[in-house]
Amino acid sequence: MSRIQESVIIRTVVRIMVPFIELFALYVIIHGAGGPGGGFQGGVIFGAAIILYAMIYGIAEGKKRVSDALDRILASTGLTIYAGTGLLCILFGGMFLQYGAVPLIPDDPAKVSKYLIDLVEIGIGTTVAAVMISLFFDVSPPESEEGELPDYEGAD
Amino acid sequence: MNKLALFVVVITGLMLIYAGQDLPPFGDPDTAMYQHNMTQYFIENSESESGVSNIVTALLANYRGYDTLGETTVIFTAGMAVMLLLRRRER
Amino acid sequence: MIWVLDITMLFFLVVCAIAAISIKDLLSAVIILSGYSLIMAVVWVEMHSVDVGFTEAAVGAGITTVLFIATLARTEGRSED
Amino acid sequence: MTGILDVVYAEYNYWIYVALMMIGFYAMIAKKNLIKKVIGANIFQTAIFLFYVSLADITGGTAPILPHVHGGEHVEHAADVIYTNPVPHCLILTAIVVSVSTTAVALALIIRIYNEYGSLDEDVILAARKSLQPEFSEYARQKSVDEVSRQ
Amino acid sequence: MTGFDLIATHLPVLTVVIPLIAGFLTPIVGWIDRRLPWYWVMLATLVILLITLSNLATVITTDTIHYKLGGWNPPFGIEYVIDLLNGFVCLIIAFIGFMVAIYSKESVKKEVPGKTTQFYTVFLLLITGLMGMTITGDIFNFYVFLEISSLTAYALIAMGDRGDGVVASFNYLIMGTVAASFILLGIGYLYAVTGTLNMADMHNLLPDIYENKVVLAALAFFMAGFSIKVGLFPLHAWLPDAYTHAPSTASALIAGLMTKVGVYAMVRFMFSVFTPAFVIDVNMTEILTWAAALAIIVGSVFAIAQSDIKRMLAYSSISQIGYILLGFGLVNVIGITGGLLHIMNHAFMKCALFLVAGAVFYKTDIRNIYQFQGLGKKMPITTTVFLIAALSMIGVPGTVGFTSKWYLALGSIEADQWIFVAVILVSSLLNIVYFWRIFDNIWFGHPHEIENIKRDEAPLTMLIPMVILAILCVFFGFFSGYPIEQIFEPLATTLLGGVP
Amino acid sequence: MMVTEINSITPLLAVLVSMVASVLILASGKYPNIREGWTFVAAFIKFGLVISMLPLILKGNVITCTVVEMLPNLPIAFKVDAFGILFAITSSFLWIFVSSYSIGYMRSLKEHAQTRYFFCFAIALSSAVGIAFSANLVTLFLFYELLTISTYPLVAHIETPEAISSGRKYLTYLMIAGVSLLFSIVVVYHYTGTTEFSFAGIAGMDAIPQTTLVILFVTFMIGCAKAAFMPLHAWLPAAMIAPTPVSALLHAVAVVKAGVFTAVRVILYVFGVDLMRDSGIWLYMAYFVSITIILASVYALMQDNLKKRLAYSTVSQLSYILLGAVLITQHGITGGMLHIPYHAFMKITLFMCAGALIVTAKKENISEMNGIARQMPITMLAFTVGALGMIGMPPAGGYVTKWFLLLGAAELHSMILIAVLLVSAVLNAAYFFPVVYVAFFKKPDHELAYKEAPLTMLVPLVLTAIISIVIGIWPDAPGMFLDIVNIAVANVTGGI
Repeated sequence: MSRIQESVIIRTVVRIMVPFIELFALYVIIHGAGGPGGGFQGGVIFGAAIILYAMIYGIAEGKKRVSDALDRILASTGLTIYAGTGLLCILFGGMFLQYGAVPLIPDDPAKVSKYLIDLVEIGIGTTVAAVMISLFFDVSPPESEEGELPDYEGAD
Repeated sequence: MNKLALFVVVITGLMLIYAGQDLPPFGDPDTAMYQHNMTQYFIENSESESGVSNIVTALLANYRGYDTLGETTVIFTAGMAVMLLLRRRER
Repeated sequence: MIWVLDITMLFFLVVCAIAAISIKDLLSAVIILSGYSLIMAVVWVEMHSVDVGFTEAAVGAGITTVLFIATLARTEGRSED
Repeated sequence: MTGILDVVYAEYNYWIYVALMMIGFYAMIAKKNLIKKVIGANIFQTAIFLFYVSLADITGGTAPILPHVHGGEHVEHAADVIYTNPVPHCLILTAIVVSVSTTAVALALIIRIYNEYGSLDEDVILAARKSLQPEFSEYARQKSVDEVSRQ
Repeated sequence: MTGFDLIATHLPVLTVVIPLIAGFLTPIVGWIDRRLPWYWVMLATLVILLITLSNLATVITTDTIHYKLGGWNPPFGIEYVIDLLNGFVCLIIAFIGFMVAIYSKESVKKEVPGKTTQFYTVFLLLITGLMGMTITGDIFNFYVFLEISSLTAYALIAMGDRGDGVVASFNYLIMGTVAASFILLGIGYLYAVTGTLNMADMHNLLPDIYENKVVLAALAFFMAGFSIKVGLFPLHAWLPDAYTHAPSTASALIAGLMTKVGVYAMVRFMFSVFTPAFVIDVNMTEILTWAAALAIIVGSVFAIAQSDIKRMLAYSSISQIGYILLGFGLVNVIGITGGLLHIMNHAFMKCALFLVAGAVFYKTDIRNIYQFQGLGKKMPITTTVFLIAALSMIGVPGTVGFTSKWYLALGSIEADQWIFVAVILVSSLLNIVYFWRIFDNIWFGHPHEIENIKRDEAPLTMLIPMVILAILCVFFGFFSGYPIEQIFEPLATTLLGGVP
Repeated sequence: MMVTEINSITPLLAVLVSMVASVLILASGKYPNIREGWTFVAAFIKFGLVISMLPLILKGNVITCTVVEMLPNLPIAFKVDAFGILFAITSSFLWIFVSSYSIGYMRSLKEHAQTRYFFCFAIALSSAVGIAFSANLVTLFLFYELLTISTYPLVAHIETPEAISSGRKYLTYLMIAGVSLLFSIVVVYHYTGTTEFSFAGIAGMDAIPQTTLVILFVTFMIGCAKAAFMPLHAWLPAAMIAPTPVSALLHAVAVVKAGVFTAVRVILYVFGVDLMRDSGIWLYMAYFVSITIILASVYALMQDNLKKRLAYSTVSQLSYILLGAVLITQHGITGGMLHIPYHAFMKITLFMCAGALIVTAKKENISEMNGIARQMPITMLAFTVGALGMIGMPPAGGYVTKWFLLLGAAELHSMILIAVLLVSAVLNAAYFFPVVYVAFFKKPDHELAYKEAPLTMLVPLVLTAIISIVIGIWPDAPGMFLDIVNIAVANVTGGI
């Protein structure tokens, strides 16, 4: 256990912050349609929230929140949402990813397009978040040496 | 080795500088790139066709949505690759 | 006089880049790289590409750095060159 | 006032990107430390992104976000607003993702290499590989094989 | 619109989307049952094989297929264009992919134990990447798929020999990143001067600005990038290690396909983005032919010096890539026909040879060719496949190797470059040298030990693809007339587009 | 003379029959009797198929068969003309004898890998007949390479390091030759757009610039290194390490004759009589092969190993054929072509005798053969017949071809060539008579009991000796070789 991980203040702050960061991530994903942001950025931020949690509370604790299996399924799910949307457009007679072809709201393909873009962004966000978490879990030191991660002062 | 590396880098740099002579000036709206009907089309039509006001998002998710699918796949691939490399074997 | 700021930042980019590849302590190098990314993000926002700037800040300065540091934690921190 | 300064600005921008590319490229091929190589790759790629973003920029332009975000009402945007070119932005968003993916894979490989050879230095790794699998000359290799099979 | 028509219209995109979806569903499939992914991959590759066949048939019988992704007209959206060239390359990818998929069952179990699910995921994604690179008509989309295929290749190679595989993969990654960055930069240059990303559009816009230095720089960066990707001679350093230390399945797939698609991309950029006239004008083709000739000789000579069979095959690949590029560099119809033919032929031969190397390794754990004694008795079918494929590499008539060599030699004479004829012929002799010592070891070494060796053949799933490839090596050695007249010659004429 | 083309698949069948047999041989490798049965059946069927085409050819027809369009404008096709069937009859007929002889030889010596041996033998025979029937250079090249590859295992058969290095030498020479041949074919195709043989030479060859033409001729001749003229002869003595039946059939008949056959095909059917004469190449080539004729005889004189001596004799004799072809007179070509079957029958007799000596008396060197005729009188009698033929003395067939060659040389008033032929005849006598003398008249070192080789070996060699005599005393029998050669010569010289 490093000093940072032992610090009560940091632990508390992180515990409080993480849900807010996650919320912000969701906002960024949805906000992509109208301003800076989008699925990718949101996904990274969401992933960062979990990573932050795992850094402070340890990988094992982090894996309790997002297990390996869940992670893998989420990564696949995000892509499935995306590609599924594309295939959905084919089913309704459009080209692959031709959002306007889906008769969700008649006579307003732009509106449909907006909703489907949001859906797609959510898909991207899911995959990106899941992969970022899995990347961190894989790259960071294995559980047996847990706690050495932020303790880097000794290395000059 | 270092000399060779330096040589390669300098060659590349010379190529970049060579190309730089004819690059369209930065910040100028009168370039072929900006005046190509593609850019103008996106600026004018992205809202009415995609329903989003962020043109970059419209491009990313709609006009070039397929690129983004590829991009997401790249991320997924990276995740899988790292998993393949660093995870322990399943029994 | 915003261009002065721009040029300063661009200059800093080069400085950061050289520092990142020449410093022997890898953690420092990684942190400098993170700083480099952050400056880059600001430059991009300054050039009106807010989305790219946003992404670079999240990825280059965020995730990439975390991954680098995690890697260093599992390997070693010094470099011979 | 803007004319000359813009030119300086634009030129300067270009030189910076060339310099950054060369620095990154040099690190990739000349540095012995694997982490340094990856850092170089990051710098190299970011320099190219800078080039793209510079291409997109229009002096006096605004970010390519249309101005009526939250209302939902369609407002005719003023004709005199110049938007920067959104296409390179879109491309670079994709490219950044690619860059971080490559970095992640590279780092994973580095961890594995370190686990195998206990070093991040290219020369040390090369030496270790040689000592683990001595490169026989063709003749010696064949001879040893012959001897083994003769026994 | 009936369901059949519906699918028929969307076949171009399904070529890429099916392996993509199959790829990211593989973890879920593997989660259900660890044995399922193999069947899943077989199914997916079989489906895309059928799709690519149908695509090529459509292109031959009717015309180039255009598919607008998202329904946006080019150049606003991304467009898929299937003409003869990429229709044919796609078919090769799907076919080799299917063959290697069949083969992989036992091999992966042995060489990548406990990670089969992830392995197959990456396997399918590699095919996705290669397909996407081939089929797309948009240069940035090309870059994205290039990166998918590269990342998957890094991962697959790293799965190989402990330690060595990882180092090889890392070196490849660094070189690959340089290559991809150069290509990205080239794309940026072209975009800066034309304002478009669509290949056809660019092809129309570029001739007006050929005196622009940026265009030349873009070409130079593309060529440098692709040269790294295909392992053209001075830039080949990553290739031998990568091919040698990857798992057998991955070696076969990567050696059979990666470089082919790289060559395809090179050709596509030279002829369909730029114009042949321009490429000839700036002497790029001449540089290419000389580099290729050098690669042919140096690759063969290095191959002779190897004792590890996979490393030998890797160097042989370097030399064979030289053949292909030589054909294209000659820029005449016959030479290009030869190059195109050799893309197909080399895919068959090299894939077969790597599969044989893998099968031998699977059974005996041997890769040193001087330990191959008695293998002819032990694994008769495998070694016969090796014989056929190796004879084909040498260019014995009646095998595919002869047909492409014939065209390349003829093309060289046509271009009045007699030296390249000599290069091709000398390299045939060098091929004989490095393959024949293996024949000697397999069939003629140490007779008294051979008598006691029992027959112990590789499992059926490994044998079937090898035998099919060997049969094709011979089949197309005799029946190349149809594909050449239907595909390669018209294609070569189209590619040259009026250049004398 | 009107030449009618007849379509038929018989040529294809004749080639394929031993291919099919080779597969069957491989499949029945565990049962030697069945395996050898296949060899015999195939040999007889093959000869039957070849001979069945003879009547049509003698009527002046040509049998064609296009198998497959390998590449556009580049078919794999067969065309049986008089010259082709001459070679095909020779090799397929002798296969029957050698099959019998092989069985005796291999079983007596209990050789290993007999399945591989018979397998490769069958394929080599296919290739030889394929070369004979090829309608164009590419088809010929296909079988030419196949012949090289399929004979390598036969040369390296005993698998000792020496055999393997000999095999490598063999392969090196022949593969370089193959590459050179391929180069020449490509050049011909480039200039003429076809590779198909034609009686008057390929149309368009005269458009090739003179320098290129000479280079082309040289590379073609390098490509025909199977004909073992000097300095590309070294592989032939090296290949004598192979089992004797292999030397007998392949290195006296199939392989070397394939080389000579190809050379003659190139000279007469690719370049054509007119072009050869106009370009003046023929004279240089004639002097060139003359050197081989003399020099190889001298080499033969120096050999003690009987098989090696025979090998050098082969080198010398093959150049007779080439000499005849490049004389481009009617008599010269007749003599050259006729020497293909004549030399085959005589030389195979000699080799089979040498093999019988190895198997029965375990003797390879001439110096050890004192009085061997007392032990093996029949064998040595056959040997004498062959030797007489080689020297050019009646009754064996050799004198017929020598006569024609001399006529051809005389027609050209070339004293040098006449002298070459006469000197070489003397040299032939000088290296064959000692063998006969040693065997019949020298006293054996120790007492020798009468012991001939097994019947499977003895019968073939006696038969070929008899045939050698028959073709010598009755060369112009209807339907015999001279008839066929006359038609072939009429074809290429335009029916003079």
